[in-house]
Amino acid sequence: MNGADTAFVLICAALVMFMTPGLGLFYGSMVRSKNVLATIMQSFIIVGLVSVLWAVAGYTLAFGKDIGGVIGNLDFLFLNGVGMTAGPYSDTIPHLAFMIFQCMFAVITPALITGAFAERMKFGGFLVFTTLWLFIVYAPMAHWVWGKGWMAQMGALDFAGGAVVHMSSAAAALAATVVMGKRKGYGRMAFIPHNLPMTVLGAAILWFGWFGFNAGSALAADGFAANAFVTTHLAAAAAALSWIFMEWRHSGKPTTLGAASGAVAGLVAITPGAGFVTAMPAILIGLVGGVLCFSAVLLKGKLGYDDSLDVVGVHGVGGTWGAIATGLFASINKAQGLFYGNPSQLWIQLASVAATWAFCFVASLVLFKLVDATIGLRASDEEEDRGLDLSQHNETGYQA
Amino acid sequence: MNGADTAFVLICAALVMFMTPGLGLFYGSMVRSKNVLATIMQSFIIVGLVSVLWAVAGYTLAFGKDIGGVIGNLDFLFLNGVGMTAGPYSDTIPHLAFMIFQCMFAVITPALITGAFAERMKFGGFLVFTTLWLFIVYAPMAHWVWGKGWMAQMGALDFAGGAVVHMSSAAAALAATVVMGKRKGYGRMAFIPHNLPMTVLGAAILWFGWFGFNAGSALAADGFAANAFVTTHLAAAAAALSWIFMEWRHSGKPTTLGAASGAVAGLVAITPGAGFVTAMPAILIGLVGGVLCFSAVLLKGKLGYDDSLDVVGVHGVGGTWGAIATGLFASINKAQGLFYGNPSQLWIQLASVAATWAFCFVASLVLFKLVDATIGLRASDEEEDRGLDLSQHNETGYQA
Amino acid sequence: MNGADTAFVLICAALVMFMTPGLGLFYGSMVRSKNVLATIMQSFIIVGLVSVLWAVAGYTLAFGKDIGGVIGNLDFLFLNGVGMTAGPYSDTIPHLAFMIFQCMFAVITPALITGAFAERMKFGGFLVFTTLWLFIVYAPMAHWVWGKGWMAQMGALDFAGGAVVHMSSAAAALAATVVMGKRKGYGRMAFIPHNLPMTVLGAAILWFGWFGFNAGSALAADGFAANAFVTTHLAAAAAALSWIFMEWRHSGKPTTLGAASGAVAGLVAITPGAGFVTAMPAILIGLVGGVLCFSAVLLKGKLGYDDSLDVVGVHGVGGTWGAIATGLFASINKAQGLFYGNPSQLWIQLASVAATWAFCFVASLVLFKLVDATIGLRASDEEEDRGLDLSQHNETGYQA
Amino acid sequence: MKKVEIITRTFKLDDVKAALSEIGIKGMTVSEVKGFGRQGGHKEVYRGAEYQVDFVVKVKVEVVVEDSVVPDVIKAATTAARTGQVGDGKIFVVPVEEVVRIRTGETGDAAV
Amino acid sequence: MKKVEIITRTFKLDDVKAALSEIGIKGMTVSEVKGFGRQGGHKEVYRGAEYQVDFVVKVKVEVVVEDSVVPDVIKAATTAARTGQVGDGKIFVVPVEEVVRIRTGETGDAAV
Amino acid sequence: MKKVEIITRTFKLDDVKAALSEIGIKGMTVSEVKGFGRQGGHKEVYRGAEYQVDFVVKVKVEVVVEDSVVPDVIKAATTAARTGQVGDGKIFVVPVEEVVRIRTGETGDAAV
Ligand SMILES: Nc1ncnc2c1ncn2[C@@H]1O[C@H](COP(=O)(O)OP(=O)(O)O)[C@@H](O)[C@H]1O
Ligand SMILES: Nc1ncnc2c1ncn2[C@@H]1O[C@H](COP(=O)(O)OP(=O)(O)O)[C@@H](O)[C@H]1O
Ligand SMILES: Nc1ncnc2c1ncn2[C@@H]1O[C@H](COP(=O)(O)OP(=O)(O)O)[C@@H](O)[C@H]1O
Repeated sequence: MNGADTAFVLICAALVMFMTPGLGLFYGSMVRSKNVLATIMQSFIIVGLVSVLWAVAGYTLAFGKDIGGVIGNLDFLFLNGVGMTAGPYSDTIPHLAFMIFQCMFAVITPALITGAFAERMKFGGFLVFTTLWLFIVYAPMAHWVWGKGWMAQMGALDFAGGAVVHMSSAAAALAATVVMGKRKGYGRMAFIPHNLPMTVLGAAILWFGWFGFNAGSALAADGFAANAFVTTHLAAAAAALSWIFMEWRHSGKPTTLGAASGAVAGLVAITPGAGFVTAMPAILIGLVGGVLCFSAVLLKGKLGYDDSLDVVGVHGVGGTWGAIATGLFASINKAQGLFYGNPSQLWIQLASVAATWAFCFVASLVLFKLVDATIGLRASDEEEDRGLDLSQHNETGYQA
Repeated sequence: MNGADTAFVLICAALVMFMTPGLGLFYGSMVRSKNVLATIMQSFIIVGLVSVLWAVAGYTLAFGKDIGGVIGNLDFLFLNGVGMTAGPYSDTIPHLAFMIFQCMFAVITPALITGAFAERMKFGGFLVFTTLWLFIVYAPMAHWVWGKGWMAQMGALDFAGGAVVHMSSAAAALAATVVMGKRKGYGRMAFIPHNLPMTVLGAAILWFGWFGFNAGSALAADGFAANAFVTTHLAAAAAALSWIFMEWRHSGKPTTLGAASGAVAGLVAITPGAGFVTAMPAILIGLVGGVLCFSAVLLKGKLGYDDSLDVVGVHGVGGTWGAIATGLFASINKAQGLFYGNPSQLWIQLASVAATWAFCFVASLVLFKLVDATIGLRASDEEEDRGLDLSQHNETGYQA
Repeated sequence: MNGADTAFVLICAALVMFMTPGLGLFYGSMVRSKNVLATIMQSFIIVGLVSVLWAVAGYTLAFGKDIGGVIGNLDFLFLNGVGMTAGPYSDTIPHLAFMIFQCMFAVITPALITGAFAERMKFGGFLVFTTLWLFIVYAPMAHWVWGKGWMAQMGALDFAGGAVVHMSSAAAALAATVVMGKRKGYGRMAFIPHNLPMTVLGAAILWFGWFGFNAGSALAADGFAANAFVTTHLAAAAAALSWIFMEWRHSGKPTTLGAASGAVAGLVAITPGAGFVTAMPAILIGLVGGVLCFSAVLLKGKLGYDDSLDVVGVHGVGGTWGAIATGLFASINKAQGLFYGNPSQLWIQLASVAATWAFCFVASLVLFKLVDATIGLRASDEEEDRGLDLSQHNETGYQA
Repeated sequence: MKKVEIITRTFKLDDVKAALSEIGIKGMTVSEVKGFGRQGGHKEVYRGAEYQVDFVVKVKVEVVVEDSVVPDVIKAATTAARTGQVGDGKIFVVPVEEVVRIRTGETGDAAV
Repeated sequence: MKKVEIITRTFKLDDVKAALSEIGIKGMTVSEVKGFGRQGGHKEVYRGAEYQVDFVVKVKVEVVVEDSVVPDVIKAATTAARTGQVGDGKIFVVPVEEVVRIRTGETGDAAV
Repeated sequence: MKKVEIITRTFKLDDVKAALSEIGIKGMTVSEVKGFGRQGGHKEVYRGAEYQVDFVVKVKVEVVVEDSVVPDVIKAATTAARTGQVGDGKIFVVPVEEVVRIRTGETGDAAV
């Protein structure tokens, strides 16, 4: 046990917790004002819902003793045996600190999905879907990668959640657009963010919290953490720049929304490799991440599917690029990528990317269909017209 | 002296400081827009006012050497002798770090009260009341519980301020409603929050800061802190859920305001026991806390007193429940509650609850009456109509 | 290497990073709503732009091995040799942690300038100016004071950036107003902050982050850091009070904007001396800082130059007062000011103040003229009328 | 048909609406406006700069009714909105030549 | 000259604008209003307190046109704005005695 | 009595108000509107999606005055609001049949 590591991980956990309501503000700012609360609410209540589910059973499924590479056993059900002393995943911090740090990751991941079905989801269906998804998609994914499951065993590198967090949520987002269809008027009416200063606030909270996310994933206050902190920051910075330069070229002017979106894209892209690459490759990962995600978002317009807030374009594309880039640029400790003489790492990364997308997309599709067929996913036309704030929550966001 | 503990407590102090302006946004968002600044201002300027008063004399009254169990002596007047080395309350952190951590508690407590008299208080009267209240109510309370005063001596458990922070401010809030009466039009006009996204932002900042509040109260970066961090998070999560489920049953739909209110209620409820109970009881404390506070807020409507932003319903009821629950569920180190074979702890808790309410209510009532009779508490009818932003501060919150 | 110090500095770096978007919100809230995004964007994109430039060449110019007291050498170009082990500026934290902590200072400094030319600057010109200014003004200043350059050698005290951050940006701000002239309608139309709750949020984020800024500058989690934390908080608190009391006297009522402005003024004023003075002098520095900055802001109205958001009045005056006050009140370790028997420190401080203003003003003036003559600084009349959000970024901040 | 425009204090809106409902008015349209008049405005101060704001927030209620109902509307609105202080506002009556209910295409009296 | 005031649902604004453009209308002025009518309002709940909100957000389009164009405007707007549900709104026609284009000082038909 | 409606650029409001005050106008009512006209709108871009926004923010000033004052109002407003660029706006004059001051119940000329 080490006080410095404990202090560091606990503060990092607080930072990561702050991200999810921050994500709510980020997402909520980009919908029309009649849906602002419903959108924020989804992220906010996920902090409540998933945290409790995680303590009850999620943690043990993800981090209980490995069963065949597939899932954790039930040793830690109801946090039984998760105490103030060190646990199996770190010698230097209390087991409870590790558990709660991981809890914050389990919280934000399903919250990311909500961007895809924003402005048309029923609140009840959303709660049920999220509950199922946590146990059936997230917990296994976390186990495979961080809980000594098969992906870890095969050597896949995912420092802070390119697969577990970003690809998994993006695959679910894609499934959502398939099952739920477009918002009323999509392609015909203007869907314009209603409060961009709040978007920047949300992005700032995300960026701030992401230091906890990535540097905290070192689970220790050391040079490794410092490196992850630096790569995180530089990739975000670089992607904010490359996104707005793409915009500048494409439509004549750089935008604030573009800068915020680019920063998030960079943060996503560096997540899988934050602790494995050094600063200059991190800048490159960010630059390319900004370009790729911007292009993917543009492409969405052409493909015509309605991923309301670009979960696939940002988290899917950014996370995938980051996982591959880790296979190219990893150079720290035993993690070595293609450019450092280890081509096999790239193949492992590609395999883990493919498996993640396939599993998460199919499983999410099934869950969405299931909920749709039972209690229903989509708000009625009339509810969508009035806005979800009134129709789902009897509230309105702003009063004159 | 220990660097890890010092780092932890300093960062926690920063987190707690952030809570008070966050509370200002939380409160300010819930009033009508013509009072948004006046409401935010009360919290913000309290950070200024109380911090200076604390350094000058508040700290020594609360934490100076004990005089008869009642008050601290004047050894630390003007922070004399409070230096960079360890002080009497912790061997591992600088005395200055302990002092400033406590300062943030002294700051937020009177800020909590402002929710009760929002939309009708004169700024001058508010400043004078707050000054008096800090010295006459808060400093003694802090001394009794944390400064080795009589409540500590009798063995009352209050980890991070159920009595010192929440019951004390709620008792003052109750006194405020008695002395000041209702807002103009209360019960006849609609009093609707004017900016609920800001409410969620405020609640998020509170939740984030509360990790500093509760985990920081361990004064060390260890397993004890990790446990307090976990119980804090889980209770907030559980109460957000139970509050919205109550709403769902009661009026057909869960609300965003309810989720935010529930989270705060859970944070309040776990505060006295955060370091003494384990994770599963924390979930229970949160669940029950959400139900009780929701019910208390409903009841207010029926009792007809005008506690504008439900300080009594949330902090009074939540803090009281938390203090009692600590007497039931405490199970860590020497703290043992009824369910762990120590019924006497419950009696001690009940006694401290009763004493806190009685002392703080009566003392606050006297102070409010005093200020009312001298410089005045309540804005004139015309000022209330125009809004306090213009009438107290010559400003308006928003321009088109 | 020391884990506690590393944890502390990394978290502090995250706090300082959060300040710059917070500054964007602070500034953006005070302009008219048609310019809110353009103003926020300048701060936000600086995080991107300057971070990358810093990693590439800024850091080495500031902190490379000293060349004649004037500039750093190119040893650390592209962060070459800046790694996970300790570097030349601290034995207890990774070199990368020191680099990124300093990066956040390099980021916020040019962002401070943007307040001066708000509501009339072209985005392209702004990017070019900022790039040049970082290398030609900021990097040398940082080197002279913190990189073992001539100011450090002569014994000037600047704990966290009175000269490097605040005077330098204020001198640039003054140069901006000289080169760019007033906003259209200045003095004739009303320039009223469009969203004061957001101003308070911005100020709260700044205050919160400033703990990282000042306490983090101790580069260690010890009593020295605790002292800097305390002085920072108390000076901000005192200045918020003294600013509103000045307002009360001057125009009959205290304002929320005044409280927020005062807090920032106090934070600026304590920055150079935070680690060198004790708590009571810090309160005095804050009280005087609030009065001086308020008076300077009033004076602006009379002098008739258009420093849109009072960069000179707050950062220039506050930073200068702080540097002088350090020469008066310094009393910790080897730092001793006039009142502690060392009058020569005051002369050194005055010399460093004069040199900083002279160098930064002249260099900034040249850079502004250069950019003005080449790609242009000022938006056209028509662009200014439509608002910079539309004319520079094709966006609008708020939708009904 | 006439359009009666009632410009008055915001916090009187509910009372005016109730008074009109009472005399059988089934529809009205409301907008937020700013008024300039004898009532005068207020001072605002930002970092020491004082601004005189001449406009006061008011509400405008528009009701289209048959000619015969106009006096009742004026009476009801006047009674409901009056405080007796400067700034109570004005009522204007404007002729309306045609009325159409979009939903049904009905015109004239049937449409209001 | 007449002023045609069209009060209808917000999300129909684009359709109405398009329909009017189609018949050659070159200018119009739009404001956000709140309507009270048969459509009824909705309930809002804040911390358990229920409020009945009677007003519904609507949009008001004002078009000043020559007398002869009025029927076309009514027809175009009615068609574009109709959903058939209660709350589609109203059209009012008000006489206009003079029109001036500020830029040129032109008056009458030349000014619209 | 007539109601003169002046629709013009937002930043001209202060000038128009001053010009009207100068000719003795004691009251007016202002609302924020969006105009569609020859001036055209602007492009907005959000994550690569381009939207043409046709509406421009304008301000509408309504002044009710005696018939005889109308020409003066038109002249004052035109002069104050004119920039000469497309988009300066319009003035419409509408008949008013009755005016009531709510505070006193006064009607007609005494009420404005
Ligand atoms: N001549 C006018 N034309 C249009 N609106 C007017 C006129 N005079 C007054 N108003 C409106 O009526 C409101 C109240 O007028 P005011 O002179 O302040 O008080 P009172 O109605 O008590 O005489 C003003 O704020 C303005 O909105
Ligand atoms: N008499 C009236 N005067 C002014 N506006 C009216 C009147 N009646 C209705 N309105 C406006 O028309 C809108 C629609 O009216 P409503 O009665 O709800 O449905 P419908 O137009 O289908 O009959 C209302 O919200 C209101 O804005
Ligand atoms: N026929 C009309 N009816 C109502 N409002 C109109 C009409 N034509 C123009 N307007 C208003 O006048 C404004 C200015 O008109 P525009 O054609 O852009 O320029 P100009 O007034 O210089 O000819 C428009 O934005 C709109 O608000």
